[in-house]
Amino acid sequence: MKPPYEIQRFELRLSGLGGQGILTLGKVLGAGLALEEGYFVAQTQSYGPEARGGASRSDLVISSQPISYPKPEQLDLLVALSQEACNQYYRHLKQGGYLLVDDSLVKQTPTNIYWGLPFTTLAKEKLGMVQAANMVLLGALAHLVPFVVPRAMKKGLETSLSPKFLESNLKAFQLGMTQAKKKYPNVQTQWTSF
Amino acid sequence: MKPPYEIQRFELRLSGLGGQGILTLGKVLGAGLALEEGYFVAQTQSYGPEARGGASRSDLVISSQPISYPKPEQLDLLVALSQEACNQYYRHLKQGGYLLVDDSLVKQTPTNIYWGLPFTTLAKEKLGMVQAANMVLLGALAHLVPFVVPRAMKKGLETSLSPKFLESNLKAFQLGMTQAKKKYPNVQTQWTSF
Amino acid sequence: MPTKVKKNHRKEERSLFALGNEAVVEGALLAGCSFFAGYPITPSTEIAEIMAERLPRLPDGVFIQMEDEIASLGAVIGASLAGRKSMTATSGPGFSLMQEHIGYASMTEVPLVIVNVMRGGPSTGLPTSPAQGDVQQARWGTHGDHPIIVLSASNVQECLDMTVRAFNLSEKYRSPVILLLDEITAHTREKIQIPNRETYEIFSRIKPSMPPEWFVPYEESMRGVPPMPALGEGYRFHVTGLTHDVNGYPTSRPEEVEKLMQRLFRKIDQFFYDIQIIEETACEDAEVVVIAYGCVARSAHLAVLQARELGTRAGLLKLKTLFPFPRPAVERFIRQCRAVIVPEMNMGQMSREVKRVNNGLSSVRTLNRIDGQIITPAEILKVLQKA
Amino acid sequence: MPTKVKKNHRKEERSLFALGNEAVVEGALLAGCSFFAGYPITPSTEIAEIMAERLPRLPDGVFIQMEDEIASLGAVIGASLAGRKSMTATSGPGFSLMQEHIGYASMTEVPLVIVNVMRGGPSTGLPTSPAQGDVQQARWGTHGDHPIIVLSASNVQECLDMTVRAFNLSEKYRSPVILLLDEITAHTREKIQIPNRETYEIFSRIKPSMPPEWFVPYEESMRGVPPMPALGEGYRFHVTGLTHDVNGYPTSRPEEVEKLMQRLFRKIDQFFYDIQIIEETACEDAEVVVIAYGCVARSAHLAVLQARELGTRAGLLKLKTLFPFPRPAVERFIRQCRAVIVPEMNMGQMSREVKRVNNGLSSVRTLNRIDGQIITPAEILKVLQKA
Amino acid sequence: MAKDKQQVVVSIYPDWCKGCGICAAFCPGEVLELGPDGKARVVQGATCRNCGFCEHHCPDFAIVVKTKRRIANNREVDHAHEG
Amino acid sequence: MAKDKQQVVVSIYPDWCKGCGICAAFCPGEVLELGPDGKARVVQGATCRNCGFCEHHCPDFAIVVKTKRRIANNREVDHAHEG
Amino acid sequence: MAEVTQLIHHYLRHNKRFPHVLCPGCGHGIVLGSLVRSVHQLGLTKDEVVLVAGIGCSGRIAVYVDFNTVHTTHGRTLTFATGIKMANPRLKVIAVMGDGDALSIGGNHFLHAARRNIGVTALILNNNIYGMTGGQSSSTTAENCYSTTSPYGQQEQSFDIVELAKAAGAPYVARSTVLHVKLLDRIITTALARPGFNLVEVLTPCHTQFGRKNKFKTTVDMYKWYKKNAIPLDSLSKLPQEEQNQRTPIGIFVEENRPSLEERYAAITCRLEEASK
Amino acid sequence: MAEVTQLIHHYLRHNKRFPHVLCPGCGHGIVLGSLVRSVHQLGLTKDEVVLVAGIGCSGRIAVYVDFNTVHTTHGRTLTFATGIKMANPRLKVIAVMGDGDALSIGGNHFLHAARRNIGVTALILNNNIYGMTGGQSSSTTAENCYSTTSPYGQQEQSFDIVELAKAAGAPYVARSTVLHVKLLDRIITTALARPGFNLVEVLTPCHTQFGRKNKFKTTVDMYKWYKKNAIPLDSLSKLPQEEQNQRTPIGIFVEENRPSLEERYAAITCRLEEASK
Ligand SMILES: Cc1ncc(C[n+]2csc(CCOP(=O)(O)OP(=O)(O)O)c2C)c(N)n1
Ligand SMILES: Cc1ncc(C[n+]2csc(CCOP(=O)(O)OP(=O)(O)O)c2C)c(N)n1
Ligand code: SF4
Ligand code: SF4
Ligand code: SF4
Ligand code: SF4
Ligand code: SF4
Ligand code: SF4
Ligand SMILES: [Mg+2]
Ligand SMILES: [Mg+2]
Repeated sequence: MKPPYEIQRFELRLSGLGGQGILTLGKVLGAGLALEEGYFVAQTQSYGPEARGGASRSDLVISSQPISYPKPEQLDLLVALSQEACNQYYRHLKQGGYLLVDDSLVKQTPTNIYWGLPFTTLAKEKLGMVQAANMVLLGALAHLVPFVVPRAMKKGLETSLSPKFLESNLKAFQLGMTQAKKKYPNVQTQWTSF
Repeated sequence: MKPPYEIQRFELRLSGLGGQGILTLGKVLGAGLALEEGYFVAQTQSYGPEARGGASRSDLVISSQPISYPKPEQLDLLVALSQEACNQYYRHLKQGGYLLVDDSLVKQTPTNIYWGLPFTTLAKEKLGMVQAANMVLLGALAHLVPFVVPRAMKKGLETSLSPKFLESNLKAFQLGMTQAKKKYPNVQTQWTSF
Repeated sequence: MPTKVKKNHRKEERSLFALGNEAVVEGALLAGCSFFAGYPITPSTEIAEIMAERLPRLPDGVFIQMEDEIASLGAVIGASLAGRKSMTATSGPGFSLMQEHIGYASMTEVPLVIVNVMRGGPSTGLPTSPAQGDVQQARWGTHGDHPIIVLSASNVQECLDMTVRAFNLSEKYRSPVILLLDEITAHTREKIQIPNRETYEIFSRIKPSMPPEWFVPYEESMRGVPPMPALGEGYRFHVTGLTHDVNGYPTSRPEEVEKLMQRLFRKIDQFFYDIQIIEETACEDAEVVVIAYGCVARSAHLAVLQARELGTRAGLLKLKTLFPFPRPAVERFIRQCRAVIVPEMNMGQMSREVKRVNNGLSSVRTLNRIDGQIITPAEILKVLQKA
Repeated sequence: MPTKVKKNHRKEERSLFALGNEAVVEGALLAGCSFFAGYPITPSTEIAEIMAERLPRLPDGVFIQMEDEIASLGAVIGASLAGRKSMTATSGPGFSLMQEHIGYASMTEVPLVIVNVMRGGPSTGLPTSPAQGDVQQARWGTHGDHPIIVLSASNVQECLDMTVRAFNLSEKYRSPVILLLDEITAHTREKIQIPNRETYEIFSRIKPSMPPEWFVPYEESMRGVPPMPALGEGYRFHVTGLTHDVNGYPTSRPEEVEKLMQRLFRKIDQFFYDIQIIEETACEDAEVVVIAYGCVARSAHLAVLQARELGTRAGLLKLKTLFPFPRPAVERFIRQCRAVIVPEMNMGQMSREVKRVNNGLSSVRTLNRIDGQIITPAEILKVLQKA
Repeated sequence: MAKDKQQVVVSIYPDWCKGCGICAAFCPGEVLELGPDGKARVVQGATCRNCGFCEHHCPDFAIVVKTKRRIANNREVDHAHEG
Repeated sequence: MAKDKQQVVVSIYPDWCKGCGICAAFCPGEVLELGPDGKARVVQGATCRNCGFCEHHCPDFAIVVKTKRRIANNREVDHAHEG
Repeated sequence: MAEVTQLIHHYLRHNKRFPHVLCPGCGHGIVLGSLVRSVHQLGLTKDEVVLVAGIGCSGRIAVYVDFNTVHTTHGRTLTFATGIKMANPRLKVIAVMGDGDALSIGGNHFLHAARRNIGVTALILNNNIYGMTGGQSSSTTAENCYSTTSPYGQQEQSFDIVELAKAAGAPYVARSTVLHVKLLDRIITTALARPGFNLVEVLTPCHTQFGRKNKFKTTVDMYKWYKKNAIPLDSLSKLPQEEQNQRTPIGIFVEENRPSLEERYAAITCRLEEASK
Repeated sequence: MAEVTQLIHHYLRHNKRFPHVLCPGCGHGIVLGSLVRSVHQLGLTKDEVVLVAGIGCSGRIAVYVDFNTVHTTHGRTLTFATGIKMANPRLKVIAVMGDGDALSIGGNHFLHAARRNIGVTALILNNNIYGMTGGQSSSTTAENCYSTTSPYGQQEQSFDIVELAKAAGAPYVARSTVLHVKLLDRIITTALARPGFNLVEVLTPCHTQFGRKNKFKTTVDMYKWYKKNAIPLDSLSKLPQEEQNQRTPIGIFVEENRPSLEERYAAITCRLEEASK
């Protein structure tokens, strides 16, 4: 299986607070890219006491080639679901890297160039379950990031989730994608290289 | 304090069975020679399960010079208080080395050239306490071995034993010395070198 | 709380996006491991947790959480004696507690696998940070001279492969095998390929093949590895951590002790080339070789590629067997190169070994970090360019 | 059952015909040790037994037999934190069990002395036979990189001297110190001189000398050794085996961790020449030098004298500090000699260190025995004459 | 135990409060509840019975119940703790 | 338990006997005593009550109490154990 | 009932960051509060108190409180405490341990400390789970409960800490929950005031690692469960037998006097000194 | 009562030298005899019995008897036994331990084995001393007794093994002395026949290391002391209270049924297999 895009080395960080489902999201995203799309993916995350309600972080390095160094060095994309995370990690973003925030939670962005969507509010208000914010985010990523192919992500969800939870998650995913498309219709063309 | 005899390196083994007081004897003899006479003495002994009633052994290396190697290599004098000990260790005796046995216990000596005295019988019959055999032996050594000076040994006993036990031990010591003198009056002249 | 897991007796090859620790479990099950005893400790805990879920689903799988690490390794030894392929997993403090039993397993020639996911430290140290500080301990942690096999892995697929390898070697040579991972390797998720159990080389201990009365449990032989019956199979033998004679009975007779010890060392020494596992990258014409293992080998890999691009003839020798030390391979590069570089997340534990065999032939450079952070490709590149 | 022992507060010098283990006790008491916790094990047991008799007779002496070796070292660390000079004694299996707490003491910089009387083994091995198999374990037995001081002694007087030395170094550098003896040295009786306590150099830990509010428990300093108050003295500090900042509070910030670790190593490294204790015999013009320690150094001593008589210019370098490895001294002879010989009652544990620093300069010969028997002068002489 | 409701003021340090809800769940006076920020807050201080439950059970030492007189007298001393 | 005194023979393997004296001290028939070599020996076999105490309590498995009939019948089999 | 919180603040380390690392609603913080109040009540100075703690969430409290604090190794707290007390019997030594710490890996030291009657107040913060490492079962996890290492329900019986302490010979044995904080204050204060080994078991909830996996929706539910389930020892016998088995008695189970090890040791030293005069 | 000794000989290893290394009169040999008779009585084959032993004089018996024998490390016998039993529940696993082995260093494993109810018959050969290492006190050395590490008399209380086993949850707890060999045979046989964890404490004399230091002239005196001192459990209550405290009860203290760990584990495996079908 040859992945559709040739990726040199793409470094992505999902960050926020414990309880926002960031670690799950990292796993799902990584599994989708690695198993369904055939990319090389190395996913790491924060462990330790912060995991109990403190800061939470999941990193993915994605490439079409085998990955030697598994940790991000300079982020291509930072996703921040909390103000602290945004403040703390922005400096790891490489020049020209992208920033995506939950703008219902991150009120002050360190730059004006960013994508913002209210994942948490969307999840709470449109779906009635705040825990689905991570899937809303995944949907948004599927629109915003060219190699995050919706079909693959959905397939990934299908194999990893029990039917009981599948439906609501797919709904959240769809919501995220739609909302992102609405707000940033032409975003995919912005990407120049991976 | 300069020791009276110049000793190159003299290797002595006391051997027999657990319960015969061999380990105590080794300590007393060693302490006397080292502390009272100023010789260098390295005393080692057997440990392990044999110590519970099995074979028992105490080795002394005695010298006027500091002792490097602390274990005997070729014995100058073997004292055997059991037949097994005599059989087992006789081959470690160096050519021209001396053998002293309790001839009430060791019935077959591997050579005809040996000293024999019935320490155990003496202790039992003359002193009424079989445990004193080791002190009888010490007395005999004080006669038989030139550098085992009676005065020093007695002094050693005095400092190491509580008054309660001292008298009977000195009596045993005296007995051994007398008996040895009686049986081997001129033995000390036999020694050519140490 | 677990939900259903599909049948475990998979015959077909499949892939998984898995943690290093998860890959260890997959490797162990593939190798035929059916017994795990352990005690939780970060960052190895997932191994126990996944085993707790998987083993009870196997027809003969046993998972047991013991009261501590001493007990864990005790139970693993017991299970192995009873015929099971057995393992435990732990991290620094727990590994220190296991030392007495590692010596016992070595002396009694009990096959088993211990995974030690290294974390920062000494002592409680940095429970959630990576390090490579237990390398010399893996070799020398127990008292008395003893042979041991120590392996390592630097990515998730290797976690699986080397776990299988660890079981194979332990069964083949009746020796405890230690697999040293680091927090990064154990906690990275990557895609792994789980091979088909039928096509993969799996080794199991050789059983005696004579009537019990003729069985001499620790008899000398060319291979030096005595066949090993399970307890209760009809070969009633004695197992003891005391020095023992060929019948297994305690002895302190020097000639018997000597024979035992020589055989224990010989059985590992003479199969050195079977045990030595290394991997070379860009080494043929290399003038400078980086010798690395574990997660640092990944940084080194990138650094070597970058150095090549910048015109340095660099190579990477990745050690997957740490002990017995892969001396021949290392010596080859010592002869070939003007410098070898040993980057490590410790104060220089493998570089000692390299220096020991160097004999003044090459220049041995070290690069050490002990602050809980991985050594980056850039750091290695810098040393490479100066070497 | 004990009979009377005379007053312990002797001021005058005296001599004793004592076991090596007994000399350890004399040395410890002389150095000011007032706390012993231990668990019996051959061949170290006499140390505990004599302590059990002596300590309760001192006004502040505490002897306690704990439930195992882990507990013993735990209690010793506790007592040292409470201000006592403290020690324990053990042998192989017990030493293996102590490894976790050795790392803790190293990390928390708790002064204490551990005597390990080596017996044959790995595992239960040869409980009543001598060996030198725990040398590398003493250096590397606990997990994670850590500094440690390891001493040894080869005769009864040295047992006393080196015990005092061990306490002095541990107090001076706030470090656990391991004194490695062997069964022969521990179980030989010889005359020892017990020096007058007043005239002997005795070092005690430095206490803080500022008001408590200004006390920073692990502050950086030139010496690298922070002053150490006792628990309850008014300086309320936090002790932890986690990596900690200068205040003693847990931290995982790389720069703080790095500083801590560097200081721990530096405080030993920079006082290397104070810690290195060696003894040379007939070395000035030697062409072949035997490097030995423990009981084997005695055999080597005789062998060297004999070799000289036979015309070989032999010398003896006796190591009393094993770690940090006395590299400068060894390197001197590597340069000077055509060969160095390292006889050991193990498979070659110190010879590894010698080879590591040899760098091809000299020829390093080994002579090893692991059958529970001492290496004799004759054996060494043979190698000497061929070298 | 003093039960003079008029005398007490309940205050919470939101920085230390982790919003576990224990105080609110067991407060006999229904004085407390969790606010929209997830932290405890006083909703009807007047009904406080000064029973001390909340102070004794807050795992984060984030609730202070003070008698008014005390507040008046010890303003400065207390201030240090509130800073 | 058979108590027919006539029927039994008590024998001791001196090689295995360590002379602890337990058998002699507790034998209700006063059958046994420690000899001059420190080993147990039978002094009055006739009074043996075949109570089994000695066999059950010899820590060294050095005493055998056999009924005479058994001895006659099983000579060969037993022989192996006595060899 | 005034000044409760300020009092606690007074004993906290002012150079440490708060709030502490424990999860929302974790009962360990309540125990810390109770301990501080007890120390205060007895008029002990901060300097004479040594708090020795094990590894686990419970042990984490050592870093926050302004006593002499020693954060030891997992399971070995009581061995350090024994050394400290024997070295300086004037110190008030408090050992804080988790259930895993005290009874899984550390069970032996617990028995021996009780047997020796060493002068230590031992607090076991029993949350029936390994909190710190992420929710594995401990030896006090009840049968059929779920944990990450008992995904099919715990198949092993659990310890009754009180029974063990009694059998090992502890002269003072008491139990409370963090909800019953008056009792808790009382038994800790009593324990601290007594010589010798005094055991206090505190039932404390861990919603993060235990509650979630075992049908407790919130941490508050766990406190409610204590309210329903715990029963004062003297009320227990009034219940019908089968109900007795369902409930957890709290209160003081043993309260006896016997000389502590450090006292006995001092007596020996004295005797020997007399004899040698 | 015939063929007692020959029977034992039949179970001894014929390629080992006898007499064994134990001291004259050491009770450990009597326990070995009793164990062999019990195995024989139950018709167990030599092959299905695994004897796991600790380090100590007691552990030495493992080498002499013709079962599957594992001589482990000091204090850890029950951990090996647990692994063996879980790995192969068909084996009859017997753990032989000294008092130091089982309760000093090994106390924790003892508690946990009892709690888990793992299928092991645990024999503790309690001679109240460390025999093998030369007479140091153990945690069962009675107060005021002398040993090489308590030269001024033992200052620590001693364990009551039976109480500990009960508190830890052992379903079968019994005690005998080596003098009461009929009882010993009976309780060992019963223990061997039961599933789960079964504890047998055997009081056995060590004259060499304990008796000599504590006013027993000969080993026989120690047996006489058992005769005088031990009392069947059911006769105990008939004595006046103060005399009760002087005497050591022997007999069966607990005899209950509860499923063993290996049985429960098998049930889980079964359940899961059913569910996955
Ligand atoms: C020797 C060792 N083994 C394992 C660990 C890992 N570990 C840290 S805390 C802990 C258990 C914590 O449980 P508990 O004692 O009940 O405390 P809690 O966190 O629940 O308060 C474990 C197993 C360790 N630090 N050291
Ligand atoms: C880890 C360890 N510590 C100490 C020892 C030394 N040791 C051997 S046996 C023993 C105690 C023996 O006492 P016990 O268990 O009561 O058995 P007994 O000899 O009395 O039958 C000790 C401490 C050891 N082998 N291993
Ligand atoms: S109890 Fe404390 S932490 Fe919990 S909600 Fe109330 S104030 Fe906040
Ligand atoms: S003191 Fe009592 S009534 Fe007042 S707020 Fe607190 S819990 Fe409620
Ligand atoms: S009981 Fe046995 S060993 Fe003891 S004296 Fe009698 S026969 Fe000999
Ligand atoms: S069977 Fe009884 S009566 Fe006969 S010898 Fe033995 S103990 Fe004495
Ligand atoms: S994990 Fe449990 S024990 Fe640990 S802090 Fe959270 S609630 Fe408390
Ligand atoms: S020392 Fe004691 S326990 Fe050991 S064999 Fe001798 S009598 Fe038995
Ligand atoms: Mg807990
Ligand atoms: Mg014992």
